[in-house]
Amino acid sequence: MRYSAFKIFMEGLTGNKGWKAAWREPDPKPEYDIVIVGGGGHGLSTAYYLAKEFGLTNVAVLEKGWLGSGNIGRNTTIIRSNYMLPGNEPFYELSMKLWENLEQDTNYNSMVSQRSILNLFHTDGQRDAFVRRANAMFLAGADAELADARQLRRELPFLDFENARFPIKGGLFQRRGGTARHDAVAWGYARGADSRGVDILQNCEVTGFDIENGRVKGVQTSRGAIRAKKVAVCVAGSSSRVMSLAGMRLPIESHVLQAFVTEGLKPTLPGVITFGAGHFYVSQSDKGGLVFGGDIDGYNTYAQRGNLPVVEDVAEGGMAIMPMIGRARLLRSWGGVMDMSMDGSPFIDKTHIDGLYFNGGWCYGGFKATPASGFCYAHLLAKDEPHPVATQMRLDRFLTGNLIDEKGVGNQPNLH
Amino acid sequence: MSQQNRIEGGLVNRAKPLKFSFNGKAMQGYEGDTLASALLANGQRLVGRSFKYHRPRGIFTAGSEEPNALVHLRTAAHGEPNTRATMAELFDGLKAKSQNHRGSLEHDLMAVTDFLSPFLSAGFYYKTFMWPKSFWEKVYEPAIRAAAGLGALSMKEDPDTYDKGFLHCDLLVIGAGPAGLAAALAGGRAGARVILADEDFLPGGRLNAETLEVDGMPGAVWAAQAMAELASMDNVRILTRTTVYGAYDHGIYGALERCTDHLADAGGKPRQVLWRIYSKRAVLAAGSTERPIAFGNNDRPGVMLAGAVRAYANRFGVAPGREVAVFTNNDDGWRTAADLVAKGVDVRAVVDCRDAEPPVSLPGVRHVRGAAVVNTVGRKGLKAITLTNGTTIPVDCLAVSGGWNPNVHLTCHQRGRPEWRDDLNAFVPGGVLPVGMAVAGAANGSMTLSAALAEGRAQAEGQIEALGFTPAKAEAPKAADEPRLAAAFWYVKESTKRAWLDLQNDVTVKDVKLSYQEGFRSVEHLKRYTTLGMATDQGKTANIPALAIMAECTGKTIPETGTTIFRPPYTPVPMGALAGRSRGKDFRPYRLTPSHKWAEANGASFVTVGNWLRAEWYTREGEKGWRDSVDREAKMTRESVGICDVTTLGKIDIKGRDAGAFLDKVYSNTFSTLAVGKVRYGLMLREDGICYDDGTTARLGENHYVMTTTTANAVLVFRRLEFARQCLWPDMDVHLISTTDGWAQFAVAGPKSRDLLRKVVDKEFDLSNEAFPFMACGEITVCGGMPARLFRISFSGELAYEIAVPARYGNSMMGVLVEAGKEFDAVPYGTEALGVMRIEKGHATANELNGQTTAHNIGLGKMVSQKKECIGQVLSQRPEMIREDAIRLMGFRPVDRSKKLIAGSHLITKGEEANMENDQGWMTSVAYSPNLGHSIGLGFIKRGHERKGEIVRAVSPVHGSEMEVEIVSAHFIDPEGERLRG
Amino acid sequence: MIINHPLLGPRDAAEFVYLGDAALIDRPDWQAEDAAAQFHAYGYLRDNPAGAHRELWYHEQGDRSWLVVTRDTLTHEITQVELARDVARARGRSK
Amino acid sequence: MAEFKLQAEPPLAGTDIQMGETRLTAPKDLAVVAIALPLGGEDKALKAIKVAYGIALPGPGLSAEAADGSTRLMRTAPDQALAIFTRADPDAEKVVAEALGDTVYLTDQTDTLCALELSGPGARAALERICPLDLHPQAFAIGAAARTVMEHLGVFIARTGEDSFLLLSASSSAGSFLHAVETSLKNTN
Repeated sequence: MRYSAFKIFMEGLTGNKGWKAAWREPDPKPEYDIVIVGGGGHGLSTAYYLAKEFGLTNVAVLEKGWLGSGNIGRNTTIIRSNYMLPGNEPFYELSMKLWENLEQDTNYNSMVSQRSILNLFHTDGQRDAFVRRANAMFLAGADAELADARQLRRELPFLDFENARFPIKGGLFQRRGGTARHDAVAWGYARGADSRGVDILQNCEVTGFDIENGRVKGVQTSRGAIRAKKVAVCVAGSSSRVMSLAGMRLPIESHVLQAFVTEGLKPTLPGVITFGAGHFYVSQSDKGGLVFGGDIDGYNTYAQRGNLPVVEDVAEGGMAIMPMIGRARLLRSWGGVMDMSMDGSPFIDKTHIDGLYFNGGWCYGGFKATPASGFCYAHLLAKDEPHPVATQMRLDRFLTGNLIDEKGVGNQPNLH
Repeated sequence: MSQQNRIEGGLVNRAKPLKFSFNGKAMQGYEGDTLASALLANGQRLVGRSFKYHRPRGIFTAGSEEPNALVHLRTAAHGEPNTRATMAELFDGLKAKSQNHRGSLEHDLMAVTDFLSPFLSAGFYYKTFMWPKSFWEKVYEPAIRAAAGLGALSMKEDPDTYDKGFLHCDLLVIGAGPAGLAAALAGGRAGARVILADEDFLPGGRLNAETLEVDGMPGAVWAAQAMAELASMDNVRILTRTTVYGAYDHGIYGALERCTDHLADAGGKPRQVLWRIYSKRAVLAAGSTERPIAFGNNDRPGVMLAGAVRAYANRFGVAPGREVAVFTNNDDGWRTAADLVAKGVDVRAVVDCRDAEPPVSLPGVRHVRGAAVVNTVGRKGLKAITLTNGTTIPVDCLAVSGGWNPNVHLTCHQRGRPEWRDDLNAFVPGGVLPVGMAVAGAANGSMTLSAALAEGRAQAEGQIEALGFTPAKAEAPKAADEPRLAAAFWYVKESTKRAWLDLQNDVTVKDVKLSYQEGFRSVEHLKRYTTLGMATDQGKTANIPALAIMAECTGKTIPETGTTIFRPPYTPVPMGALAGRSRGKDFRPYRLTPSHKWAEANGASFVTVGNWLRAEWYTREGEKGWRDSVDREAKMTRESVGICDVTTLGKIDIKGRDAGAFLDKVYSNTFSTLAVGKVRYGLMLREDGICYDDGTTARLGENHYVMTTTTANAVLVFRRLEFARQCLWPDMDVHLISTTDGWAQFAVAGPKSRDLLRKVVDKEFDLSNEAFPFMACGEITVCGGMPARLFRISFSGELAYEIAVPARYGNSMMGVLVEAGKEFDAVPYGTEALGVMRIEKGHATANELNGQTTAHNIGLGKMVSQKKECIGQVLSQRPEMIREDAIRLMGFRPVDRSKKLIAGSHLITKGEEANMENDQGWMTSVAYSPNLGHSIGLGFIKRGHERKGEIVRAVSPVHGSEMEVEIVSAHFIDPEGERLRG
Repeated sequence: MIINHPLLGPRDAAEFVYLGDAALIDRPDWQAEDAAAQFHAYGYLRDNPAGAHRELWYHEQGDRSWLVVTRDTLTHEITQVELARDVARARGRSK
Repeated sequence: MAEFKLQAEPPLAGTDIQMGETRLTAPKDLAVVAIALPLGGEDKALKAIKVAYGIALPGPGLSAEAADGSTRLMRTAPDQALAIFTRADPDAEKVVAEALGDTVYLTDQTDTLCALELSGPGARAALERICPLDLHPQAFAIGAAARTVMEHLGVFIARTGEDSFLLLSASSSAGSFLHAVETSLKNTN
């Protein structure tokens, strides 16, 4: 069923009785060419691009809960490609280009809104690093723009320019950055994959891998055994747990990132704003809530909830840069479990077990990567070689020393 | 309008009338009113517009669950959007206005959306607004955003102050209703430290809203007596106007006290205080929330929850209507009818969906059995209701009771799941509660007054007994059991008109059914697809009925269908309160250098370096811009002598028999062999082999070293050293203590530095090159016996020293050094000149040692000893980190010397296209060198050490700039180091 | 969260800094044949359990002790707190 | 020579703020010296301390006054303590060295730290706004001592009397430290 304004009009006249389910609820088949473990954003986009780009449709996506129940449904919805390192930036720029055409591609309005992202800087050192980053973005075909304090004062007069503890010296804009409606991204990919024949199996938890002679043969699930030629794991937040079923230890720790939203407000913020001297980033959703977040809580956890100190730290950051939000009320908080990797960058790679693939370690940047992650994972699954923009996202990079450490904080996951 | 709906009785203080205004209309209420009760007293039924369809809405509840009556309170920068009128305490001069309408509240132009609603069903926006592509950001989204949102921020800095605090108790009692009061009394009488918190300004909970009796007296009177007893106990702390909004790990609760929101003026005191309550045990007595029944046009102003109608009549002395009907599925609804009748209000009918005898007999009130309200009339205020039996009854207020939901929210904040109880048709707290929490009263499904009183006491006693207290013997308060039978009846199937579930977000029964139809069947999908429960009230009244309807669609039970997870906060918390004092200049502490005052008095401008403020340069008369000052400072230092406060560098006193051996482990190079009285440069790696920090470490005694760290890493290095000391080499006798703040340390640099120092250092200390050569150090005295430390080290590359005195003498010392240097034209210099000189000398600092740099990259690969154990040594040898073609730190100068280099430029080999594949490196730091007369830079470039003399392109597309630069040695000045040894 | 410091009693976790898996105490022998592989595993690979986790916390805003805290990563329940120095010695670390 | 003279300018010198019956002052000429107990030499060190001060070194979380009342010893870590006493000259370390000899390692902290004394009936209410510790008289007895964080600052706190407290924090952030305590007083008075 194709969505359109006309269709909405016709349905509106006839009591909206004709809308079909966005996806089927099939039973598992005994065997698939590819089984994707994890029905979150990355798993669903992988399935979508496998079907669409590579014509592979004998594919199942296995989701232990409801589709989109992972981090795709609990993030701050920011999209951007303002990375610095060659191992990352071209990948995220590919993602940005896929975002830019996502709605037309999937026939689903995921509300990709390129209202810009701004990273503020407060010191000369930060400025220099942002210039380096901005130029790296250009070299990878992305856009970037530096703004000085005077320009920011014009564009964002509500920032604290007068009384700031850490005066704002300027900022790095990526005008093409912005936000998307997170759930709708999952739904759009799910609907697109489903309509092309991919089976999305909800409430289907993987409980084990069938591995014979170093080769994966299928998976055990709460809905029975499923054979597969290839198994692609894509379960951010649960990566260590799931891969331990295949006997693997990963360079990943699980941490919780809290996010927050205020009560709905009339238009307040034009785009995404990120504080450079504290932990705070914020945007405004189409519904009017200020969606914001900060740092991870910092301790290993699988509980999707955090604690007060981080809530306060984030609010302090917010009040420090935009003291006009003092009377906005925090309405809801939530927590997502992040795969924090050892250098802050992800993995899209084969494992040492034939036919078993791994995608994870997205830290708290997985949402923006959703299209490219699926695209590149699908490429790897279909062709057995990494996509050109994802060649460095390898599991063995800590053995060789080819780190992708944007923040430069080393092998301490909670600092990335 | 003068309180035409005010009736007899209630707990308001009629001796204290208060003036207020709504939408500019002057009104009057009484002390003890909420804005909502006062608006109702004045006959103001229409108070706002809904989120999506801009439907006219009135006051729906009498508590914090209010979905409709959100107003903009106060004015200008004090303006507070989305304030629940039901929670806003009335004060004299209060100004409120309605929100979310274009044009007046009565004639909202946006109400057109209501007529388009067939096309705006749940999730419609996912299916359209995609063509043409560019229209989303330009047309559709701005329109949606302008229509969405509710209230507006003033966009001005919040003028109020906020504070935070920490409280500790044995027993935290959340809620001062009957169960909470009983719990607090039990705890308090036993001598436990009790905190009793309640969101209302009048403790008592439903006792204030009902006509029930305790111990033979009106409930409100009993509550007041209980409060008086609690207030007399030293071990009980009462927090009214305080919402416990979150249950966090290990018995920590977040609470918001609204200290001055009920006053016209905060009087200079914090508006609100955010409390972190550390409880050993807690009793949650948060009561319950009534839920509505969904039927056609059930959202009209005048349709209210039955318990709220009762609260307005009993507590506030306000009749929400003149002609009232009750629609109920349970016995409790009948109480509303009975109470109103007792107050002399005209009750036209009680419509009970149950075909059963009434629980009370109300002569003269029409009882419609086994019927339901199917529709209502009256767009801006209820005029009549239509029943399933076809009857129409003219009323201006309909009190709806769909049963009560225990307020289980806090029990779920640590992801506990509530459990369904069929007898209550409601979720009650599940088996897994936050550590230390017990639940009592209606929050626990104990829905009668007598049960609440008994359970409150019992739970509190259980809690404090576990802590070793003995409960006091006291008479249990007595109350009757009120009738509580109820039917599971969620919505009126016969209604063909839209029936609202989530009043604020405009989610209807049809939307839930559509959600099911389109495959969004999990409760989380339902919520996300329809926006149910996502409004400011978090679906407190909406979620359960919607869940029941989804359960009906799927053919599952309600508990099988699930419940959404409750997360903090219970009610919204202002950002200002969460931030407390940490805003503006108080966002983080300031650290000031010892010579700060001197610098302020001598033309310094300051730069933030972490939490430090450092002088960045000292402006002299006649200097037109910062460059003039910096050039002068850098030049004069190299020509004569300059003085810079370098106290901010971290200083760690390291003592112990194993101090030297310890330093060998934490530094990549060796320190145990350093002679007493000598200083050595040290490079510290992370365990992953990346450069972490560097600095000089001096050996002042056999067992005594002083380590210097970079300013930024002082705390982090200390932490790592403690890790090494305690966790890696626990048997080393080594002791660490920071002395960063203890010593005011000054760099005295330049050819005349020795001459200058000879004037302040006491004569017995020989400063000659022979007696005190480069890299010497020692404990000396200055200015006639003042203890000091002297280090002959140089960051500038000149003959230079660092001299330290106890910090309290630092300000004075700066003055003395400058004074003593007058004859040499000594200059104080700031961080900018320091930066210029270090670039001239090729020293790597934070821009180079950015956490991605190996020793190999900065040409210090050989410094990483492979002969002794040290942190980072093994992983630093990984193949990709010691590649021959790795980036190397080099110097750069523009081929056209008049050009200004740009830090952050990328370096591209001549003749190649500027793209990521051809990226050779980047410029890390640049400066104008007044000593060389042109711009210079440091940067990393692949195989840089083999490329000296090569011309490459430095591109900065973000500036639209490109220039040719020459790769040179990073040591622009005195590459052989003759000056610093001189 | 509250960490029950073995010497000081219960303290808010906000006074502490978290490092991670207590296995970081077991620093490999730098002279081992397979030191590179051992250090790779030490530095990068983690069990990351969902359940009891022994982890290092540093009382930075307190007495500067490093502690080994046994905490459940699903519930955050803390069952044991030890001085890391004692743990390190017990695990054979010395000078 | 003494052509040049150095003036002492301790950061909080002269602070004396009265609000109601509660008073906030900066003690004059307070000297602080850190004492580290050598590994393996603890017994010797503890003995020397006992001899010099007439009291045993207080355990973790405690402080105590020397028998002659001249010095407060505050335990700050398993192997570390502070000796706090009045001394104007910048030679506090020597004073302690004379008492303890080489049985311990000493580091002068007089200039590293700055001190405030808060006393009076409003002291606890003021501290409640910034101090996460339970200062209830039963929970924090006279002599109790701890280091914690207040308004982003590390602070040593010791209860020195019925309702009096000694606070020590880093000297570079003395202004912010005073501001934090003073604001608490204002907000609660």
